[in-house]
Amino acid sequence: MAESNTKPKFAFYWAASCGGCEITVTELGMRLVDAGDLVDIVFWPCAMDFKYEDVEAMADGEIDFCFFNGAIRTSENEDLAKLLRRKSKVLVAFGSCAHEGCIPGLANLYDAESILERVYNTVPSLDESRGTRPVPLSKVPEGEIHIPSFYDQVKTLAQTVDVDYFMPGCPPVVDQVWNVFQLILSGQLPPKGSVIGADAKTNCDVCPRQKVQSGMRIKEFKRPHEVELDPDLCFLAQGVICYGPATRAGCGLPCIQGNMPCRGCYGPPEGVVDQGAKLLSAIAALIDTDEPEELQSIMDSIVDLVGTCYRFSLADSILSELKYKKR
Amino acid sequence: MVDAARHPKVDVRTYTEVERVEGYVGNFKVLLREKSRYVRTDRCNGCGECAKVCPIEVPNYFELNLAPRKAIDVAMSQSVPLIYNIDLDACIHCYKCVEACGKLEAIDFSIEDKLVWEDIGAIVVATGFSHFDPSVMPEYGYGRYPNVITAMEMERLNNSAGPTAGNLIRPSDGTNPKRLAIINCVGSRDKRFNPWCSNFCCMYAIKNAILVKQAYPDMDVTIYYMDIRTPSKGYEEFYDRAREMGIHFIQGRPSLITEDPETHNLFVHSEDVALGHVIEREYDMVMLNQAAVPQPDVDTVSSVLNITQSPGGWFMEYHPKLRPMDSPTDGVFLAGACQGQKDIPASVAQGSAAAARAGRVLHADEWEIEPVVAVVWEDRCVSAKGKKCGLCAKACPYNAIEYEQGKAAHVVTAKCHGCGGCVAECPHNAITQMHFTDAQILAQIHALLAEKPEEKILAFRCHWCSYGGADLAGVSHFEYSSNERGLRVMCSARMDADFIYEAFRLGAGAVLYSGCHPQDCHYITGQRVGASRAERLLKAFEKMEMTPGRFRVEWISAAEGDKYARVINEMQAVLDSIPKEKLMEEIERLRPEMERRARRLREVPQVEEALGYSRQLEAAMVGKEA
Amino acid sequence: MNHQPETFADQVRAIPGGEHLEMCYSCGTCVSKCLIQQKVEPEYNPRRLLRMVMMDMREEAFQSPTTWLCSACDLCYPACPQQIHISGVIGAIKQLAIEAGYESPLETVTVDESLCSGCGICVLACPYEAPHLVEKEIAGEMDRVSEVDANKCMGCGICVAACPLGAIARKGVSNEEIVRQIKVKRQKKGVPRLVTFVCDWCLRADDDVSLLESYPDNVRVIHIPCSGRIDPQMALLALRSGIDGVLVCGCAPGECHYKRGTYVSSCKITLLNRMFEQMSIGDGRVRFVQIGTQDRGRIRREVDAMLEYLAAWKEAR
Amino acid sequence: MAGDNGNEELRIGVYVCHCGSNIAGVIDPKVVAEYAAALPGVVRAINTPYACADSGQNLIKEDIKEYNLNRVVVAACSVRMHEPTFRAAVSEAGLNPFLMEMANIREQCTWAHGHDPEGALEKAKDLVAAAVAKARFLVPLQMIKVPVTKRAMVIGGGVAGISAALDLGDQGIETILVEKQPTIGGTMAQLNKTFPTMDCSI
Repeated sequence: MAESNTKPKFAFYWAASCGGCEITVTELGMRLVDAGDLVDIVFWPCAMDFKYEDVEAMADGEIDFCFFNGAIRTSENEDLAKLLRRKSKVLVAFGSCAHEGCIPGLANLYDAESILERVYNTVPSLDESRGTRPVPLSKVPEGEIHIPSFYDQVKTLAQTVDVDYFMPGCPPVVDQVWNVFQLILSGQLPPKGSVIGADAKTNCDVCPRQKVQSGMRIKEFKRPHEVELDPDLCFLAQGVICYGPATRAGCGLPCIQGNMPCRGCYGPPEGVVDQGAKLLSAIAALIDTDEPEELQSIMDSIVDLVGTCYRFSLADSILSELKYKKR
Repeated sequence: MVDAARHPKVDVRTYTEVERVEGYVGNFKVLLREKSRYVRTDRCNGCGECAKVCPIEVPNYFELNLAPRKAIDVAMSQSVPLIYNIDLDACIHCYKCVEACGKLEAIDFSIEDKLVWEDIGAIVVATGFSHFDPSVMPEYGYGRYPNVITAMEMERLNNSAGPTAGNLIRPSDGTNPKRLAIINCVGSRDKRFNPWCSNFCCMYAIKNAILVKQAYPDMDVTIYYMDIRTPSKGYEEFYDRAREMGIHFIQGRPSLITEDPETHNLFVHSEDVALGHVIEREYDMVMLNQAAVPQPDVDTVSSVLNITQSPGGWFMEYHPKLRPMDSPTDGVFLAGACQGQKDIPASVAQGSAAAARAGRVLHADEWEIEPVVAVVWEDRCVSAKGKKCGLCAKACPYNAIEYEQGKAAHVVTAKCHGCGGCVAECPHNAITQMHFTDAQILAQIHALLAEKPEEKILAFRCHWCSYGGADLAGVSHFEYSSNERGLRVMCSARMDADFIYEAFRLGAGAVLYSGCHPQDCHYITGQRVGASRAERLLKAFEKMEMTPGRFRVEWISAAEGDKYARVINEMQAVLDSIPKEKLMEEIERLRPEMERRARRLREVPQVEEALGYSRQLEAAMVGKEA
Repeated sequence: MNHQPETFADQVRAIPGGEHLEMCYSCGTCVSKCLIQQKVEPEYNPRRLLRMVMMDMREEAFQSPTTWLCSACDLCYPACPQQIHISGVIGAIKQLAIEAGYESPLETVTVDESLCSGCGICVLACPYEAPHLVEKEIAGEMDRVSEVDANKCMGCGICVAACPLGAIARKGVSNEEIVRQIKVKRQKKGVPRLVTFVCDWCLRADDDVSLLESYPDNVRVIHIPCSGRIDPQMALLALRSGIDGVLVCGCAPGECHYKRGTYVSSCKITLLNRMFEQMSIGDGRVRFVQIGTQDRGRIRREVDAMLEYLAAWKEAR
Repeated sequence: MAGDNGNEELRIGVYVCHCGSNIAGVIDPKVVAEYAAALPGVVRAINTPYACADSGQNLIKEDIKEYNLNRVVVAACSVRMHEPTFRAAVSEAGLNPFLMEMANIREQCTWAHGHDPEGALEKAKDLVAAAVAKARFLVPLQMIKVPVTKRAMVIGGGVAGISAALDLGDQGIETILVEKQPTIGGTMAQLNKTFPTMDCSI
């Protein structure tokens, strides 16, 4: 889409997420100033004072590129997603929450009622529960107050509206953000629906550590803090689950260089439908036993299975689909 | 069977066990425990009225638990003697049997077990064999699949006096099987269970097949075999007869039986070796031809009668070819399958043979036993001088030494079996053993270590076990180092610590201290006396930092020729591994200590003279060389 | 023992695992316990192969299918009355055959080097240590990829399931070919739709195998070389597509034809069910059963039980 | 015959057996005999093809008379094989049987060291020397005679036990047949028919 000579209009919106993706944009630092000359930011509520009415006032498709980060948790998120879809030519699922549901997506382990019960009644930090509960409409002398309603299921952006591009990462690394800006300005955008701001390879391809050899099967899975981690040896060889084999490269391996195993925030490589199931299949092949009882103890050594396999992709997984399709 | 009970000279004592045996050939004292039947043997005439009214049923060992017997009953209708007995654990004391017995009043619950000592000249052991329990072979499913039965169960099912009066039925539904499979070598010729061939089960399988074929001509009978063994007269013809009757024979040892859960029919998976194809055939019933194994209580009988076992648990004969009916213990003879798996003709023959061997002893007015007994030198015994000792009495397995402080110890010659334990235990060398005196053994040690002792392995072996083991090593041509020099004593208990010290004082390269395995000792506890002394020697040499392996303690039976050769070769390897000078330096270093420990040996009568003679002998031996 | 010229048997005995072959008294137990002759290759016969070694028939032994098809599952080893480690002897013969230049006739896996990221998971997954990592030049630049020793690979597919990228595959049982079969026609109300994965080796009796085909079209049977070949994603895809239940049948522990497939598969399905529990959608619709070589007729009980359970489950919803 | 060993002159005879090729095949018995001849107290040393055969025994018996031997050493097979034979031969020649000592140069020498003939020869010489040394200190002994109780016991009432008990009974010996179970008959009684003649088993 060749740009008219006027600067392309960018929009950023922050739905159900931690806001880290917004901060990554600010991390561009001085490059943000250069961007300022090339790009016209028309909507960025987190950074500058913009109101929803400003967006509604725009013509449909007026925004050239909308970077939408955050999952869809409440009715407000959904409304804004639909609104920005209408108002933007290109909608980018910016960051893991929009792309796969990320940490907020883990709420799909529970349902709305048990979450509210926990937060408003039984959480230890509460002195004594006042039995309050958020309701969408409450009448007060001054009039009616509307607050967004709390959905049962956390959805990804693509499960709510049609998404043009996906940019993984929790958060996406700042250099990749700059690469995407350059890509957009250069106009050579890849076909619709593809993943931008990441490589086709996996982290194992680029990871410098010494790989496993035969005979290194695992007798007991250990968590990172339970092992004196060797910085030069693959984590799997040390009995620690690393998501590297099933995760797209592009992040520059900040975790692995920090001597921590990869947790899979850059999403699955090409051709993988359910990232968690694939990792589970890989883990199961590493066990080292020919005794049924020992198999039991090896399996018990994996703590929080869903958290381990679907830390970032639960909302996008078939598990979520199976849970919510029924209702 | 019956004429055994009627024979005037044969006193049949059933429901009786041997508790203890003492004494020696010609003069055994046997303690018998006649278990109480709670029925008076003099009054019961075997009418069976009591069994009719008894309400309680218990499993019957005779019927292999396929059929019950009453709490008061006989094992089988043709029992000899036909006297009933009560299984008190099951009896509910309803006393209906007492009423049924009426005025005979043969039932008496107050009868106790009777303990009786019997004076006996010769003993024939004929305790027979037992059957391998195939339930430890999951692949054949015995115990899980109802229609898989053992050969003995087939015997009872086929037997007209058996639980089904001879009607062969499938346990699962009581119908007559149309297709029967017999599997040979179940538990036999199998390294996982019993490596031996059980001798008679090929013929046994063919017999059962013929019996079944005669009773049910249209039944399809198949025998799975590896090799059919028909060694004796008339056996191969019997095998031909089976083939003529249309019994199928498939060469191929089945690996597996699976069962159809609904019909309980069985599928036998085997290879037809003749064709090289895997075959799976359906049968209504499978008979497992189980192996012959020693009786489960063979260890108890072994220790009570003080007879040893060959590998596998069969009682060991004095010599497999020359004296198969004699046990190593004089006056105790072996007959039948307890000595090794054999069929009925061989068992009967060996029974008569054992009787003949026993007759040799019993018809002699008196019997000669070797005069290798112990003799006390009263003047040297400290107990005579009032000191407290009695070590010799403590060491004697047969308490043949009467000891009283203040009087010299006294050996009861008749009770002494000649193990020599007392001689070696006596710290004051106040006791000697005829034909194995200290002087004689010392002279032998000096002769054996006359030339280049540091290269020699002096091996002390006991006559009954390790000497036999050394013989077997030779018979089997197991090669071992020719630096070994053997010395024979009656028991490891006789191997005095002074001999070992003397050998090392002379500069022996290595010394082997070898005897029977604990349960095999010919002198009951002789081995234990030797073993504890060996333990003390090991610790002493360890403290002296002697190179480990130069003094070695090994228990080797007469059946372990390969072990004897291996031990000697290992000791030779130890010697080879020590550099010559280092060995000589160690010998010189330890010589004074050995001298000190063997000093009391000098005081033994004739030892001085023995050393004198030895010096002459060595001069002649070495002189001849130089 | 005087030293004769080195015979073929001596060479086999010299290789660790090859000892004791002369103890074999040709009873045939191993031949019938092993399933390969019955299910794959009529010429397969370990007893004959050992005989060939003892009779110095080198070439015949190297060309015999027994040398190449034995998957060292050791089903025969505990059954052998002479306690010969038969797969050890066959392994030694195979090693000599490879040294003599013979090759395995088996359908083995191949690696797509453009996809492979060199993570090494297939190296650990393989029971036969066929794949190993090598540094190679691919498309102009040095890369680390997995390379499979075709003589060691038995074609079980455990590595194919383990590879996160699907970079390793075997003709006939690739991921696409299996996923394509996961289809069950729509059924009348209340009739459960079931997919059953069955490994080639857990049903000894032929009539158990034919019985499986006799089920109506609401039961779809998918044959796989080893239960370790399926991966949890296939079960999820089945459930997502509206199929009510997935039953995976593998060998009993210690009887797996490819040594460890049944443990790997048991681990996958158990962990998958634990995840369903964690998501509180644990309703037992994915089940793994280990069928023993003596469990004749059990497959029928397992499938009927599963159909009954699924029917009740559908009823409840 | 030979007085106490204190003052009587030692006259030892050594006989080295060939045992066909069992011994002679590995070592030369003649060399061993010559070696033995030089040992103190040995007045007669000779090798013989088969010591246990009549020829061998007669040689020993004649030598005892001719050389007035008071000790005999037989270097041949195992004590467990032919000690009784040589003791009988020696006592027939009037010498106390316990003045005979054997050296085992077959099972425990030539048969076990066929691979090392020199070593076997050295060992055979040493074993003979040791036997001579022991013979030097042998004293005459008499077999101990014990009375024999004329009663037998058969333990086990199966077919073998019954046949033994019957035979002993027929020899007029009082026999006690002990059986653990309530009836005799053992395993055979449980059988239906018995091979090969198919007659009944009770």
